[in-house]
Amino acid sequence: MGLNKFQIAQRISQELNDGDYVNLGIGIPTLIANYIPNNISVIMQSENGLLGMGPFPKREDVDPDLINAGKETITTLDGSSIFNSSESFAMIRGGRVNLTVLGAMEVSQAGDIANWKIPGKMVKGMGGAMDLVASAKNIIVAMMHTNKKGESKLLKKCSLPITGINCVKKIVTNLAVIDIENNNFILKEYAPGVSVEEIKNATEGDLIIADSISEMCLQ
Amino acid sequence: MGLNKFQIAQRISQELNDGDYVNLGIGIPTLIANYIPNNISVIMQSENGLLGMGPFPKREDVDPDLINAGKETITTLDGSSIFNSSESFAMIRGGRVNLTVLGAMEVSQAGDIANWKIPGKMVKGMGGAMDLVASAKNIIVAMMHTNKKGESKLLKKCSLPITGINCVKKIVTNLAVIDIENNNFILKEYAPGVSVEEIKNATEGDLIIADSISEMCLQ
Amino acid sequence: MNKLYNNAHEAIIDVKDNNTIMLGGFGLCGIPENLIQALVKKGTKNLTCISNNAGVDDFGIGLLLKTRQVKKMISSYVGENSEFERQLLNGELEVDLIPQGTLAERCRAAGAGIPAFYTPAGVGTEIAKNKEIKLFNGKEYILELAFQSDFAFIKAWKGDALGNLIYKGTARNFNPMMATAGKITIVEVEELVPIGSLDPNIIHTPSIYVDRIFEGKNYEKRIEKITTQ
Amino acid sequence: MNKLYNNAHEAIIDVKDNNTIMLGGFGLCGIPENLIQALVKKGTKNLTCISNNAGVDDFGIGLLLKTRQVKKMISSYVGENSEFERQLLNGELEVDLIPQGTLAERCRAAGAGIPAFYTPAGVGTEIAKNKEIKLFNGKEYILELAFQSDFAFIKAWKGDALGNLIYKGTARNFNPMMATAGKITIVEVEELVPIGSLDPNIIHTPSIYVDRIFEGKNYEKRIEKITTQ
Repeated sequence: MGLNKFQIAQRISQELNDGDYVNLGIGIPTLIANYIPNNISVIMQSENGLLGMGPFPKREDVDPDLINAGKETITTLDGSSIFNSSESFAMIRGGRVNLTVLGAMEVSQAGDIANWKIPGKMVKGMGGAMDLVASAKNIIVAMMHTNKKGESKLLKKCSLPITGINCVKKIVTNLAVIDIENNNFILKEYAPGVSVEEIKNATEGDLIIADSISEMCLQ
Repeated sequence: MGLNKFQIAQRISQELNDGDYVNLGIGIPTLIANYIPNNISVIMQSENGLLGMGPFPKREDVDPDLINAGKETITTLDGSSIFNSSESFAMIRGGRVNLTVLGAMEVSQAGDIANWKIPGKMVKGMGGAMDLVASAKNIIVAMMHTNKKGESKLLKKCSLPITGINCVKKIVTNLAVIDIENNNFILKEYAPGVSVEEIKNATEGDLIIADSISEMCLQ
Repeated sequence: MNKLYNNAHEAIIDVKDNNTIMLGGFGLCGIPENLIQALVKKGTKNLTCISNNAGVDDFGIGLLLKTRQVKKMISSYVGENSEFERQLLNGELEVDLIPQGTLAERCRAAGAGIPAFYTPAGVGTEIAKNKEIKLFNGKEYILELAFQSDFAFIKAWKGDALGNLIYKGTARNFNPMMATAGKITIVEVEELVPIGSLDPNIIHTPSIYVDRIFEGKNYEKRIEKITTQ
Repeated sequence: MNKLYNNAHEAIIDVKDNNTIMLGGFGLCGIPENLIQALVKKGTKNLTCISNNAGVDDFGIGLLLKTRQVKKMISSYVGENSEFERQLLNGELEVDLIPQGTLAERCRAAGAGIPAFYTPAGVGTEIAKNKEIKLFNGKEYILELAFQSDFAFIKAWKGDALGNLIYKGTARNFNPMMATAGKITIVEVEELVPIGSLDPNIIHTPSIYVDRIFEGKNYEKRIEKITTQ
């Protein structure tokens, strides 16, 4: 129902501004790079130590010494720079990254995010996520509205161990674009073919319908 | 009486070990570079951001972008490296500099050093001295035994604002080589032609004569 | 003073059981392949390893997990290793998971003589438990301590016999900070170059941090996720 | 987004009275000559300047002291400037003297989102007065805070229009840390080079830190102490 993951990425790409330095998490966020509007230029930061990340390489250009934070082979663009991990997180904590897009298992209406641990089940670690959410000026979450069991991922309070508090500003799901303000989810846009009622039913947290609500535009 | 400043530098050069990374302060310490024994190799650190400092340049090689911490033009040797001020003091605080030689206005028998300020008179600042004395494993002070008024600079307690506490391990003056141990000055060597009595008279702090006392050897 | 060693085996001769070792690398990129293999061969036990990741089942730090040489891992992300996950869920392995930026900064602090620093990463999460919290400009920060380690195992691209190093691409990652942080820092390089052949202006790791260096052999440089257009 | 400016005057258009400005350089080496001269011409007053030194009487920050534009200097060593010493002893100038490594680290912390850190420099001295002291492994350390500044004035050797920078020789000094630390970072370069002409592996300051950049003119590069063999 609603958008597929490519369309979620496409919708989020509209939030990019010319000149933005952007960190895209693993999963749906990575796909955003494919939808950057032609009239703007953004610079991708990869927290393993690269600014100015380019597209995936051609087969003959694969370099084991050039990967992204998802451990995938990548390329560099003109004007890129490489640095160590301490410098990479210095620029993240220092607030120089304008926009961070992450996946999440849960988001609360206070803007808390949980995406690193399922007690007793999954022990992969937080990677750079805790530093990113504690520091970024603007954090957008890209995720499906509900989990595989059909349960809402937009909650009054997170049930899983959280990654960061009061940090998520906007959520783009397969169903909706939702802002977080004053401890409420604010429904701003619905996906084509999705009703407000359906979004309400899929949202466990308090949902306020914005006056300016509209259908998502995907060009 | 006793050694001149070149001879003080010459005596201190005997304290260098092969492979040492050494930071030499302004004044007499700088002269030590001229007396490094031929059979060892030491690497000079300049806290403005250079490891592997070479001799002063020939006139035609002067480069305004290459100075030492005393603001003098210098050269680099093969195997040198240049870095920023934060990295420079990282290696200093991190204890990687094996030996620091500094000038001083006063040294106490506890190993306290005063060399940065005369209240109401001199306001030049501490530069890197406070970081150096707080961090270096081995600190040698190079100075004249008495000040211009003939007063001892080796004191029970420093009268001037101190630069660091319990840090000086050895003092080489125009009169003597003195170690600091257990809150005492230990007289280890006397300059040629200088009597123990003369050194006692020029030392305000508690002076113990080492069993192994000998005349300084300047080759 | 000679820092030059013939190979990894000679360079790690004094690594002992129960030592703490930092290992550079991000995923399998920029890991000290020769040193890890030598450590497997040496069989040193009960090691604490500080490394951003734990390798994969049959490469990188994964090799040390397989042989049960690791008592504790200190990492930020360990998702690519099923043997790791098995040992952890069975309680056979201690694990300390740390935010990646905090991991990097605790290495940097160790090398820089900074015993502790404040960071916003992890405020309000279980990471903050039992740690000192302090307000600066109205925002909460966590006090984090510098690491202590007996050895740092570093992989660089080029290096000279004095220990000056440069890294290539994103194989740099944790290597430069860890190189500053080991009580003894051991470096393997792909290419040992003559002293004086590296431009002083582009050295990534100054020689002062390096205690031992050797030219590594047979680099596999395995890629975790070959992704192409 | 365009970061490229025509000259220093345009680049500092919004610098205001009472602002705090970081200025790169060690002595007169690596100082932002064009930006200082533009600031003298602009006449902005009551400035707080964070810089390792205060220039000499007729060059560098000395020019701003002469015109009485500086309210306060935050430095580690100010011994080469007699006008400075006169203003200070007469109580016309506030001065905060800080250990050089602490000065560097407070700049680095500001850029790195680290609000505070512990350092051994100054323990037991008047520098430690009214500061928090804490024991780590039985040794005392002082808590020092990150700087806050409105602008950073940076001098680099080469830079591109995105703001990637490399420095030359010891003219690097405080410039890289200060470049990370300004709310607005303004850079003058000796040579503006095309985007893509700098090797990503040897960039000293990544573009993300730079807000404005221009090619400087007429560098004097005065030497304080020409010393030859």
